[in-house]
Amino acid sequence: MNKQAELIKQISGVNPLKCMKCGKCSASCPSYNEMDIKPHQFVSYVINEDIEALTASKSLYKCLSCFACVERCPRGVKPGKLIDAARQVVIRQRGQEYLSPDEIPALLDEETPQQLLMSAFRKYRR
Amino acid sequence: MLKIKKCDLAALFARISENNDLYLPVKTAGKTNFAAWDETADVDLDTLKTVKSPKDAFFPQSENLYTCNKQDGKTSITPEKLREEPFVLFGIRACDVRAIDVLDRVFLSDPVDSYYAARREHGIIVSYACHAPETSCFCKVFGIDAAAPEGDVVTWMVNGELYWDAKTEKGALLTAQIRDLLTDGDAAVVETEQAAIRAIVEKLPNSSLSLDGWGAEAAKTRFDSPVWEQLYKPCLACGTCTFVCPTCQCYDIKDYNTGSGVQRYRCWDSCMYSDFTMMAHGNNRTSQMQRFRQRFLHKLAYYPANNDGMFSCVGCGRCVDKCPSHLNIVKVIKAFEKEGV
Amino acid sequence: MQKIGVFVCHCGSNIAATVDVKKVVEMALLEQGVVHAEDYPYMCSEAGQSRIAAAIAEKGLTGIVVCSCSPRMHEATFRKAAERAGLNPYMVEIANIREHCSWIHKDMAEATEKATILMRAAVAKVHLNAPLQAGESMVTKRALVIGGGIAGIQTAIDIADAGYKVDIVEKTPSIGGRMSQLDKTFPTLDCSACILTPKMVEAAAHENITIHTYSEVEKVSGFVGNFTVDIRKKARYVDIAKCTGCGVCQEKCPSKKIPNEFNRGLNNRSAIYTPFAQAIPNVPVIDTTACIKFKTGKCGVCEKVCQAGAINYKQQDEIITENYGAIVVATGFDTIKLDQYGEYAYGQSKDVITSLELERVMNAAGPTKGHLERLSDGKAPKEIVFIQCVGSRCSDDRGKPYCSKICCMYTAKHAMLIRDKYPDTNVTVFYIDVRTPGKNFDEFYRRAVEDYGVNYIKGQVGKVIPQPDGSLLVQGVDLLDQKQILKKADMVVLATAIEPNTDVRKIATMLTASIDTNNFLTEAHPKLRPVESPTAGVFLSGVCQGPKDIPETVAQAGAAAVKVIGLLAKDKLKTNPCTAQSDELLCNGCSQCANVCPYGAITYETKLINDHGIREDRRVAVVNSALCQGCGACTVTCPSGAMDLKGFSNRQILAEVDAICR
Amino acid sequence: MPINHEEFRPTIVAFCCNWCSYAGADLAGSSRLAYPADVKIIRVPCSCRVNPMFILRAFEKGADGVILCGCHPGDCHYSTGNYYARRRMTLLFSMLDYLGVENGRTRVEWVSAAEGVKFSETMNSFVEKVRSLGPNVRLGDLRCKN
Amino acid sequence: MQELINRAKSLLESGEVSRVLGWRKGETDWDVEPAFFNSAEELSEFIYNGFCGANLSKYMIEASKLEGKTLVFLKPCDTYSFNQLCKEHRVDREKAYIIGVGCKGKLKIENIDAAGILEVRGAGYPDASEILTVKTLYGDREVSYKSAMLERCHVCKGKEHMVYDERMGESADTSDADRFAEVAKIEAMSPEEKFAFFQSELSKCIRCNACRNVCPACSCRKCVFDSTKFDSAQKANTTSFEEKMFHIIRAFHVAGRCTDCGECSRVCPQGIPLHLFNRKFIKDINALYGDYQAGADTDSKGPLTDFRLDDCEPSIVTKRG
Repeated sequence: MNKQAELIKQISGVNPLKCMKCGKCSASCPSYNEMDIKPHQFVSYVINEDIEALTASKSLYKCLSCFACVERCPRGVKPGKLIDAARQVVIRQRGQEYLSPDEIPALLDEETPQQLLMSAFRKYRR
Repeated sequence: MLKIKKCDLAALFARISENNDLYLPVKTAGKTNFAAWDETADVDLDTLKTVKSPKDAFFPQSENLYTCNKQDGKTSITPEKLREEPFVLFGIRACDVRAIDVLDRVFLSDPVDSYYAARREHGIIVSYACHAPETSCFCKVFGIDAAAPEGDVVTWMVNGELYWDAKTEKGALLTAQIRDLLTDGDAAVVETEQAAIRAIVEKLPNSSLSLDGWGAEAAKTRFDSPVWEQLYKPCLACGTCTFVCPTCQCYDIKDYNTGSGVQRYRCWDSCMYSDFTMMAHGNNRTSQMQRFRQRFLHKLAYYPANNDGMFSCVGCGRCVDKCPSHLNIVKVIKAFEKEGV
Repeated sequence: MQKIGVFVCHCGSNIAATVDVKKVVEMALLEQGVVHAEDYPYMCSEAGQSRIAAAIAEKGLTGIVVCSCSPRMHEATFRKAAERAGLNPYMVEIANIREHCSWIHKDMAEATEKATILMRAAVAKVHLNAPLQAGESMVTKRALVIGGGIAGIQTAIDIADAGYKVDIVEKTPSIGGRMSQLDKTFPTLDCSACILTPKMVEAAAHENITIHTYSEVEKVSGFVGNFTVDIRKKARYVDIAKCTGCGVCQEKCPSKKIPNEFNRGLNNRSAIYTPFAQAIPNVPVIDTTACIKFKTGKCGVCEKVCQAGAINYKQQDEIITENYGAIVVATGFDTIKLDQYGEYAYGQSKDVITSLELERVMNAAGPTKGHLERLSDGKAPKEIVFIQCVGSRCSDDRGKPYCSKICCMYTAKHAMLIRDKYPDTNVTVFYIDVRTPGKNFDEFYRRAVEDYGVNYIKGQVGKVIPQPDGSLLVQGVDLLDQKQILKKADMVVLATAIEPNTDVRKIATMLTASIDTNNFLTEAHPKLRPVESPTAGVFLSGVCQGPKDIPETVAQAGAAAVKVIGLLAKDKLKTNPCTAQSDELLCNGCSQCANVCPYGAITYETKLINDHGIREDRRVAVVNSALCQGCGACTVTCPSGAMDLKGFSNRQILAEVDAICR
Repeated sequence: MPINHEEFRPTIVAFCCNWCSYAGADLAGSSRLAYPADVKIIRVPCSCRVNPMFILRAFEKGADGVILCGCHPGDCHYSTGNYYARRRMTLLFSMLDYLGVENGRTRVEWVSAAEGVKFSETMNSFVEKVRSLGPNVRLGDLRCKN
Repeated sequence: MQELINRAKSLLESGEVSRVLGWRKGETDWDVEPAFFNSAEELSEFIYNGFCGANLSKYMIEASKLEGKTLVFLKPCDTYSFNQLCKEHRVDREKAYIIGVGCKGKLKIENIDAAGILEVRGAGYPDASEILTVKTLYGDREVSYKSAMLERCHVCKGKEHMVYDERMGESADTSDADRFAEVAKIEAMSPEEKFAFFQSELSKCIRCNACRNVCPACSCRKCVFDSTKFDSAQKANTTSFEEKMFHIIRAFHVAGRCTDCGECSRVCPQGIPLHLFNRKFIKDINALYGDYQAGADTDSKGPLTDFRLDDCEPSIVTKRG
């Protein structure tokens, strides 16, 4: 069993086996053309435990965290959560460059959703 | 005559329990009953009557007789162990001591009840005089002296001191175990207290109850009396009177399925219950009047007939206090006295 | 003392692979009263059953425990086997060691231990079983069909042809149902009306069929063979006997702005209306919510123009009560609401429509007279996108978890018909899977692709965006090409999921028939009794049981009819002997049990009771075992334990509890 | 998941109505949806057949948890049975809670014939809950503990 | 009291009633017993005083089987029990002539220091006084009437009779406590505290069945705990489980039917507050299914033989913590 695949499943709370490969995620994705691994493929990468390729993918940083795929997925697979989890795995691996908690409040924008903020942290700290 | 200060009783109890299990009146959730002593027990010698009589110590409300187990298709029977360790019953009143006498005649006569006999053999009775008898008491009627109970040891509480008087060999042995805690006491103090107690007893409304007409012959003369029909009506057929009574000795034997086997146990039964002595064909007493009559004739006629005229009531008055409908043996006796039959 | 035989089934390897059946047999022999125990590969087989019979004969067994699959599967089989061997069938108990044990546990020791405990519980129960005799009840030789669509019509005709009276109750003003709304049918492309209308006429003309249109089932009581049903015949305000169906009233009616239900609201109808031209009966009804006469008291045009004098504003709802021996539910389906699917812009753009709406658009009697046109501007669409699985196969609460089954085929049909009639129009279908199991189905789909050039794209649509120019931008994905697609379309058709008619819940409650979480009626057995409801005497026909196409519906309708005929052919029925029973000696006559009885099966009598020698008149409960269905509600309400349930008695259940907990 | 025989294995009695929940359990079985073997099912015609006495009896004889499964309200095969069961069990469970019996030991769950998954999930979560509570000591007969 | 006797006498003499069900004088003031009186002479022993707590409704079950009407004296709270028994067809309204008798709170002798009591003054009817004077063998003492009242009188249901043919005497609403305060207090305890509390109370139970046999709702001809049919017969509490089993099941069987008459707590020889069980059910029923008073009428559906489609789920027990 691949530890990182398990970690991704655990962080995201997603069961990739529920995917029926309808492609609605990819159909909904505004960053589709920017991605090397497409949203509907995230699932099979996790199932196949091809995590190295996934974490090396630029898709991680192309995802806008708009959550259209999460909203529209008819099977509750939520590829956006998977990719977010994959990003987190990368950050945990790297394990540095933490932002001090004290610095955060000053950086907050009232208008920005917290969740977006979090994914932005993960995304742009390459 | 020996004595010990009331404030030293805890030490006394601790000492007794070193070599014996100790049972004495303990207050739990507002009510006083006989219970095993430990450091945390709220010992209550002031309450005149425990709710349940101390007969439990010799004849428990429920006791296992033997256990059958089935394992791998084989059945084994394990009888319950008989009592082998000594125990002390402390603070038992005159009426309740006499009640044990009543039970003895049932359980120790042939065939001897081995469970009861073992407990009697190992039990030491430390009785305690009644310093403030109540209106419901009528032990005097049965020749019991509330001021001078029977027992292996008799005790009195006078002016904050417990007077201790061993009466039997068992009592002497117990006294020897605790002798260093006791000092010599003046018998005269006790005698004065006894006189005071007896004076109160004289004033009790039921002390002069007449037992004329009761005894063996009542079974014939009073069985068909119309008085019963009048008396039983309020009876709810609960078993309160029988369960608080120090002399009621009926029991039922039942089986309990433990899953891995069967425990055969006995528990108190009550002649007030509609299923008392229920047999396959039905019940030999079909109405509550008959059950009611059974109880009182047993106390006042059948038992005396089989036991040299000894009544199986000791006048403790618990039924007088506890009957939900306020029926009791005093009312029965008085009703017949009034009717003259 | 019972002599009990325990029979442990291997079910091939279904049980034996996980449960040590030999060990269960060995443990059974240690149980009190068990005089025989054996295992066999297939207890339910002929050979297995004869082993049971042999053991009954040889060992004089008085009770049997079969450790096998669920009692819902083979309890009846083993009871019959026992009966043939001379044992009362109710002396048989099943220990479910397959569904409840071997199939869910992997560890052999653990599963064997559990199987042993389940066996013990069944042995403990069978010790207390008593032989039960089924009672008898009469059968009313008349059937009720609820729903007048193709399922209901077919069932009714088949029953009626066998010589039994049938009533159809249809909620709308005409029979015909969903099929009457369809244009063409797959895979033959014949006209729906052409094949349905003769059936409707046949039903209407049949001497054994009575049709109650514009009527609803109000109340159901009784039980198999003896149902009593109240039917509310809603007031039409038009006398069926007098109306000639000339249609003048509808023409003259001044209130004409009411969305036409038959055309899915795509055009309007008048307040007095017949849903469609071929309606049966061809008698209009007045929609009182829209009728000016009913709203204001003035108007009365229809009454004036009716030469037959059929209009009667004073008509009242009428409740008729009929007795039936059997009831068939054929309540059909509707498409789901799309409120939660904002991404498809349904409701935002008139040019996004459901497939059922497309049927009406393509139908010559529909709102566009059969011309394919955009509902927004009436222009002919040049680019049409079909989106599959809208709301089907959806595990979230927006849609339905099941496959609606018919969409793949009707979409192929629509695509083909459009390409045939309008070769200039491009048709694109976004699909997840194309499911075409059925006779000539895949050939049909391939024809759409190969002969008609329909563009099938494996992938889904994420969003439909209405454009300022009135067109629709469809954002989808082609999973095989790995390309996201942005496609301009003139019309988008949604293959909307179907769901059981919303009224089915109410009807199921009245019938005490169970329904699943999707509101489909539950069948008595998913494979072996697919047209029967678990409630005796209630049968299922059509989509109310699960998604079906027309041929399947008709086949099931016929099957349901056969079951009904089989029931009505009997003069008497054996009743369930597992009914409640009151112990007169213990009964207080307090009436609490009657308060909770859903069947009114408990009444009270004053009887002379001899209670162990005491004789007195007592008010005691009496159970009518023909009415009692054996739920047991009364048994718990009874404080004295006088009320008990045969077959599931207090002592039996307690014995099972004891056996499990020991 | 491998079974650790060292851990506390509770005894769980599940009363299942014949029409919905027992069928739901069958479906869980035919769908191979595992749940612990600690659960033993007793078939009753309807959830309203379950007498509080049965539940107390199970605890008396050593059960650590008792769960009652019936048709969803509105779906009772007998129309109304589960409504009565719902009131009875609510009051009984409230009383047990009042007496200081851990309220996690009792549960009512509505499981339809179609909900094999729910049945399995319910049993898994219930067993887990009862395991976390440990053996039932507050409501058992000492004679049955050996 | 004399008016009650006079009225009873005239009803007996007119033949309107065949017997009178009331209370008979005992050896002492508090030793009064429920009794049937068949003649005017017997009525000389009739008494009605502050110790007439016994609820006579249940005796009407047997009285309903007798020829002719029975005159029964019912206090306001007793009438609830009578109604409930009527609803369950256990008593016959036609066989009863009910005199709704006034009540200003009834006394419990245990609440007056019982040692050697000979006489209690001020406990009579209708002159229930503020202060009771108690004559004892060990000197006289005084106690307030309120402090000597039965528990149930502190949560009095009111002075109105729910059913009667005529009323005599004045009543007073003696409630001065919140009916559910004790229950709420226990509910607020931790599970350990709750368990300890009930364990200590119930361990006193001697299974004398006084609570059951006095209870007007426990009117079964044969109790399940006596019946061999149910496999549940018990005569003694062999282990602590059986105490709980008995009291839980008993409370459950009377749930929705118990009028909260308080007889169980009145008669318990061990002073177990048995009303806490029944009142817990009443509190839950009121909170979850709407206020319901058993015995307020003879035709409403009891809460356990009724339901609403939107009743709460049993999980509410866990949720409310």
